Amino acid sequence: MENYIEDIKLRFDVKDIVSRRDNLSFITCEKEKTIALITHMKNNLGFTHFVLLTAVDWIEDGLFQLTYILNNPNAKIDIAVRTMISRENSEMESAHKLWQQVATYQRELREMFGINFPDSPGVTDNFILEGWDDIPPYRRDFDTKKYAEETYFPRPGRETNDPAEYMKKKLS
Amino acid sequence: MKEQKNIFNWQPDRSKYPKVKENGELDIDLTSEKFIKLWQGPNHPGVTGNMAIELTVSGDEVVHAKTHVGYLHRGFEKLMERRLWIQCFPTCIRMCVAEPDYNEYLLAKSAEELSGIEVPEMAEWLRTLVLEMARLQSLLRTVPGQAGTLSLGVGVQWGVYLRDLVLDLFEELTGGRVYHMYILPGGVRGLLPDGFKKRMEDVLKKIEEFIVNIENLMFKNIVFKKRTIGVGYIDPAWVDQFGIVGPNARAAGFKRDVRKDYPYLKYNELDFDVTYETDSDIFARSVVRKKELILTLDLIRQIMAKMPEKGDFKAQTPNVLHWKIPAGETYVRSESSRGEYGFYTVSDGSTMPRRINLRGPSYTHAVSLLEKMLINANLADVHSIMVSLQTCPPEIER
Amino acid sequence: MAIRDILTPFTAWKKVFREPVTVKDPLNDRPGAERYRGFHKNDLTACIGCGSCEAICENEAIDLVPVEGIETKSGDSGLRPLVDYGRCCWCALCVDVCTTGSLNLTNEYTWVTEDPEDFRFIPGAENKPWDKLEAGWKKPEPNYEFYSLKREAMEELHPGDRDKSFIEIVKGYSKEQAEAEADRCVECGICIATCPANMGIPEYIKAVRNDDIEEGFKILYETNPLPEICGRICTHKCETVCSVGHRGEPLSIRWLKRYIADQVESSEYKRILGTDGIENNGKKVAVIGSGPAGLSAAHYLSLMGYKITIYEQYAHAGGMMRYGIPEYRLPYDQIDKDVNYILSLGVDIHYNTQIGKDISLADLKEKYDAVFAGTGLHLGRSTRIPGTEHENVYQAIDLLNKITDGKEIHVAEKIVVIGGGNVAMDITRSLTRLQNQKYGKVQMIATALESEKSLPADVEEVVEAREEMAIVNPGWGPKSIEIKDGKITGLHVVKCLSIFDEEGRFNPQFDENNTNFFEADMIVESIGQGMDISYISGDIKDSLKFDPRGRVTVNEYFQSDAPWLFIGGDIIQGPDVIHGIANGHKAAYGIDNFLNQNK
Amino acid sequence: MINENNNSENLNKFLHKENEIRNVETPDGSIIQVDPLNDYFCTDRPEVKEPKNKVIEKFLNWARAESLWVLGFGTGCGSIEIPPLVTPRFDAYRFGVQMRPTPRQSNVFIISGYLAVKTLKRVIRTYEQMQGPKYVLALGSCTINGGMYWDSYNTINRLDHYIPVDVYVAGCMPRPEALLAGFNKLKERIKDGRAEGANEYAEKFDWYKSNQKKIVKDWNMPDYNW
Repeated sequence: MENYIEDIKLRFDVKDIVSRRDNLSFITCEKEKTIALITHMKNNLGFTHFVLLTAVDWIEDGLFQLTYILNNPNAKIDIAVRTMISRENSEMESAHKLWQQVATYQRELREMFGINFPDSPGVTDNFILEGWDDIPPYRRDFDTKKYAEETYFPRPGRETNDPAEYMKKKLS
Repeated sequence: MKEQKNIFNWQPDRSKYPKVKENGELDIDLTSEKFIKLWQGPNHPGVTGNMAIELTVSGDEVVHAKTHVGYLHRGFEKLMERRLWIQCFPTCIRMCVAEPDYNEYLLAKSAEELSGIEVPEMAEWLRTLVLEMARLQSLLRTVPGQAGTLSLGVGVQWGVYLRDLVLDLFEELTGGRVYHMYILPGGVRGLLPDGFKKRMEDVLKKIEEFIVNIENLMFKNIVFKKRTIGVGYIDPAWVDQFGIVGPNARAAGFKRDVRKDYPYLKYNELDFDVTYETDSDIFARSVVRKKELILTLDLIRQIMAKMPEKGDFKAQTPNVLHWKIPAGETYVRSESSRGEYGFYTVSDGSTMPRRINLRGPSYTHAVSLLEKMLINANLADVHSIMVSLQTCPPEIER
Repeated sequence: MAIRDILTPFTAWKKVFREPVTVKDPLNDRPGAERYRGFHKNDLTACIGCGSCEAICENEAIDLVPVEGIETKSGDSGLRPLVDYGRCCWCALCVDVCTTGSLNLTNEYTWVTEDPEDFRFIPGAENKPWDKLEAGWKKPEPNYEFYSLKREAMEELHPGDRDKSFIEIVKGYSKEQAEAEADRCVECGICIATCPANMGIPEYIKAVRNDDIEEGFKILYETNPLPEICGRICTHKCETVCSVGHRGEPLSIRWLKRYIADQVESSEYKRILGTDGIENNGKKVAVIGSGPAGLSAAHYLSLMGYKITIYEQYAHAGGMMRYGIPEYRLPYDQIDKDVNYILSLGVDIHYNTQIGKDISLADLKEKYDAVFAGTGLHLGRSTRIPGTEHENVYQAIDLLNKITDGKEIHVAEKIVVIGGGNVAMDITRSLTRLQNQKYGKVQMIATALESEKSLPADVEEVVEAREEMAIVNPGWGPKSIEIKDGKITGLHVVKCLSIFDEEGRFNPQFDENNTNFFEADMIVESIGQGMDISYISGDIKDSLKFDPRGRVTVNEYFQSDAPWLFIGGDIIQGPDVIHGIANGHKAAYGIDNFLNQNK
Repeated sequence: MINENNNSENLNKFLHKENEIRNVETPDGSIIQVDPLNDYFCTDRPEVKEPKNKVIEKFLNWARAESLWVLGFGTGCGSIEIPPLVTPRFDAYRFGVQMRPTPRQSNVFIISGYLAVKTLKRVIRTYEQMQGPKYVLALGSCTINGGMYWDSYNTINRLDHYIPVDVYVAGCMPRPEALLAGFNKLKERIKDGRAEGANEYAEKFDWYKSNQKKIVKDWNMPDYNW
């Protein structure tokens, strides 16, 4: 594990290296260098198995975190590459040329987070949602409960009591 | 396409058609009346679950395919962001109906790893047992299911009956038939009931008998062989390119198995070899699954023999009503019957998870890989190819 | 291709002759398994309506609703869970979290109807066919809990180290211990109604859990201006109804309160509570007695802007908290910490000033806009058995008073204490310490009318007294003190069978044949205290009403029939600290209302 | 056409290419305009069909109750319990229940749990294509009041707002045995002549449509198709 991290450190400016387990480390790389980094990892370091690509919404900081988890099937280790991109006009370079399946992940991210991946094949097609006209649902500022209550006719006539409040009312 | 392998391979080489334009796109002109657009699903008996494939066919040949998912989208990843960690458990298991236990285990494992909780030995064994039972009941559906796609329904009838017997065992152990809610952070929710081992052994014997029958019915069946050998070929080069895992990768000669490569729970105390085949067609994948079924029977017997009789089955966790898991992120994986099944979990140190992302094997198998494999396939084979990948739509769209 | 491949599949035909596997009558032949998670049932009498099931339900399938025939009372909210089967997912988390174990699932699983509104019911209240079923999901055993049932052990001085000195025994929680203890809370809020001061217990426990001491401290002062004191010696009624206590040990609510107060330095008080620069509204209120009731009233009134003057008969503030409770339970510096903060709000105090002697109540009426009296119970009661007039028969309260003042008291070699309350334990344990200092050994018997199980003293008090080598031998009624040659030789007692008669009146029954004799050269009586309200005299007394037990009748704001006079504390309710605090708080509102009315 | 209340702008936004109004050259060379949604589909409203003869209707209801043909459309989790139901262990065939692959052959629609909006659209179409009299069996909490997904942005809460429901079965998910009990109840209902879902749908058609359209925002299909 250390060898790989050392190798990456020599070539790329990575920070926040967190070792979660013997076989799993997280590293953070700047946005512009990320695709170059994972290309290097795939071609030269044996990280040929692409595990997943997903985003985390850090709305407090105005950032999306993209996480690419790569796996080296021979050394049996995983390195997760994190990169922070701005929430405003979020856009990221596509990685579909490295692994074909990445196009699917990027399609999903565009739909659910609103992160654009120009040049990714079929990225603008509907993937999961159909006729969605609200803000992308996986963003933290989308309130799913409120949306559901306004849209889907929740059953009326429900009321509950907080024991402490109720006792205060009854016993005072 | 693969070399002509044996006499069963009668599929013609269709790879030259349709023509490819200079920019790499397929030259399909729908108005030329040479092509028909055909939807397979969502309401179609020939799809695995509630999903759809939009096929463009020319004659009986598929020239273009596009997978449509989202019919089962419930937004789990969003819902879990507004649930307490403990409340995520009933929620997350519903991400895959066929094998819910892997979800339970992975979420529990993520929570334990992030908060540093040690799980008692007994619970580890019970978890291993439940995960293997989940694999068993899933394989009992999918092994004969492959023959079912070719209208050989009798195997399915046997398989579903036996699966029901396994579900009965689940019901005894966990209190639930399909959604077990058995693995919680810190351990499990109960010990084996009295006499469970014996009843388990009875069911395993019936399944052994079933394997002999299914061997005769499917794998020594000329129709099955003709329809599957050489069909649905996965080039080993695609394995990394498309992120193929599990039995589909193992049928292509890759000895990749999370249980062996990244041993979790008690798998490093169990004695087993990774099953694999090299032909990489539907038949090979069926054979891998059948071998997997035999392996699972063996593993369950080993677990039953090695498991202690009694012991603590749950570690004391902080009060689950306001359990804050320390900030951090992790990725944990396990081997489901379809392949690598993993959870990427991010905690921001609050009582609710920041983000939980499921990496399901079907995500790559059913979308990019299936779309690639269906090109030039015979329309009649679409169903078998799809089933041979063992796709499960709810884990794609979650 | 082999001919075998054509023929082998036909072997499946042999299955034709096998017994079919079909379930004959699937609706009746297959009950759910022993652990099956089917429909809910609830034991309504065991349920306390704590709402933990509602809190853990991820689907908001459970509502808490009032049920006919179930009263709201201390320790029972009177609410019961209503389950919506349009939401439930039968995960049984509600069963596993249930604090009383009343909620269970049965193994019934069939419920079919044409009307979706049917799927809402209160388990246990509506007769459902599965209410009688035994099988079904129950909380797994053993060692399977969603929150710890065990208290964080409180570190205490070892009996050998403490039985000679008056150093505080209980050391208090460390941060880790406090957070672990606070983590056990299920935030039901049942305790709030039981606390006389209605403290926001779940909120301040939450503050401890979140390590937000300042927030917790503010919550404490909302209802209780004496947290250091209460955190040590409160009778913690709240812990008796704690829902976690139904299956395990209740939360150490008192120790958590003390933990918060201990973390805050005196110098920080005003900053955290934001009580700098309160504007004076020009009205004056006198408070008689600096016990919990008086201090509480003084605190809340000064926050409202009143100018407060306290009159205290002794040399130090604190009343019974200082003069009745030994230092090993409540160190004097902790009393000073709370009292000094209240005094720092601009409260004047006159020590060594007794109302009725040094200044009359009528004078106070003239000088102040309103008067609050919380003078407490300072008169010891006697058993009046033969021999009590002997000089070596003492009142516990007098002895405790002298110990506080550091005065020399008579300590004999063999002592018997009569009484089973906390004061009896206090004097027992104080005297064991003094015996230890003086003689190096303990010969101390504490006896009481009540049996072991119904002793009014806190259990830990009794346990600790025994750890300190005192003999606690309850269940005996004192009969006479034997005096030989002018010296006490012991106490004759008879077995007590019952204390109260069927109507609940005090009417002890004794077994005259079963007697005992406790050797002693000194007897201490501690069977309760009486009040001295002789300072209320003349016209003022005539204008008041009294109840049969001699207490002044007051309204809900502790206002007597003389509208300017408010009375609270032990002489009205209790006796304990927390009632005093609650009375003082309530009276403060009463006084505020009264004075603003006059405007 | 009955979709006046439909937002035409919305319609155009989501309309599939093959459903757009376009000019087509006829074999004789003239150009005509084609509006597929109006020209290719029947646009009539569904009609209430009252039974004509009570005695015959009674016999028919008995016949209908004893041959429940279920559409094999697994809309949610609950469909995992359908294979055990129709295989030898529980053998629903003996009760007259069998699975059919297409809506045209079926008269029972099992909504097996939650409905995502995308599926709801297909369910509406499928339901309308089924032959009357048709019956709906709703499984699990999700169809009653949202169940597990009560706060999800993509699943409906109460099925009876979108299509008429005959029988509800409690459970998450209901076991095959409970499903059989559901079928028994449905039979009872049909024999009593109370299972008039298709007529109810026709009567309250506008209400159902407005509910459906509130959710299916990309309504790019004919309002009713059968």
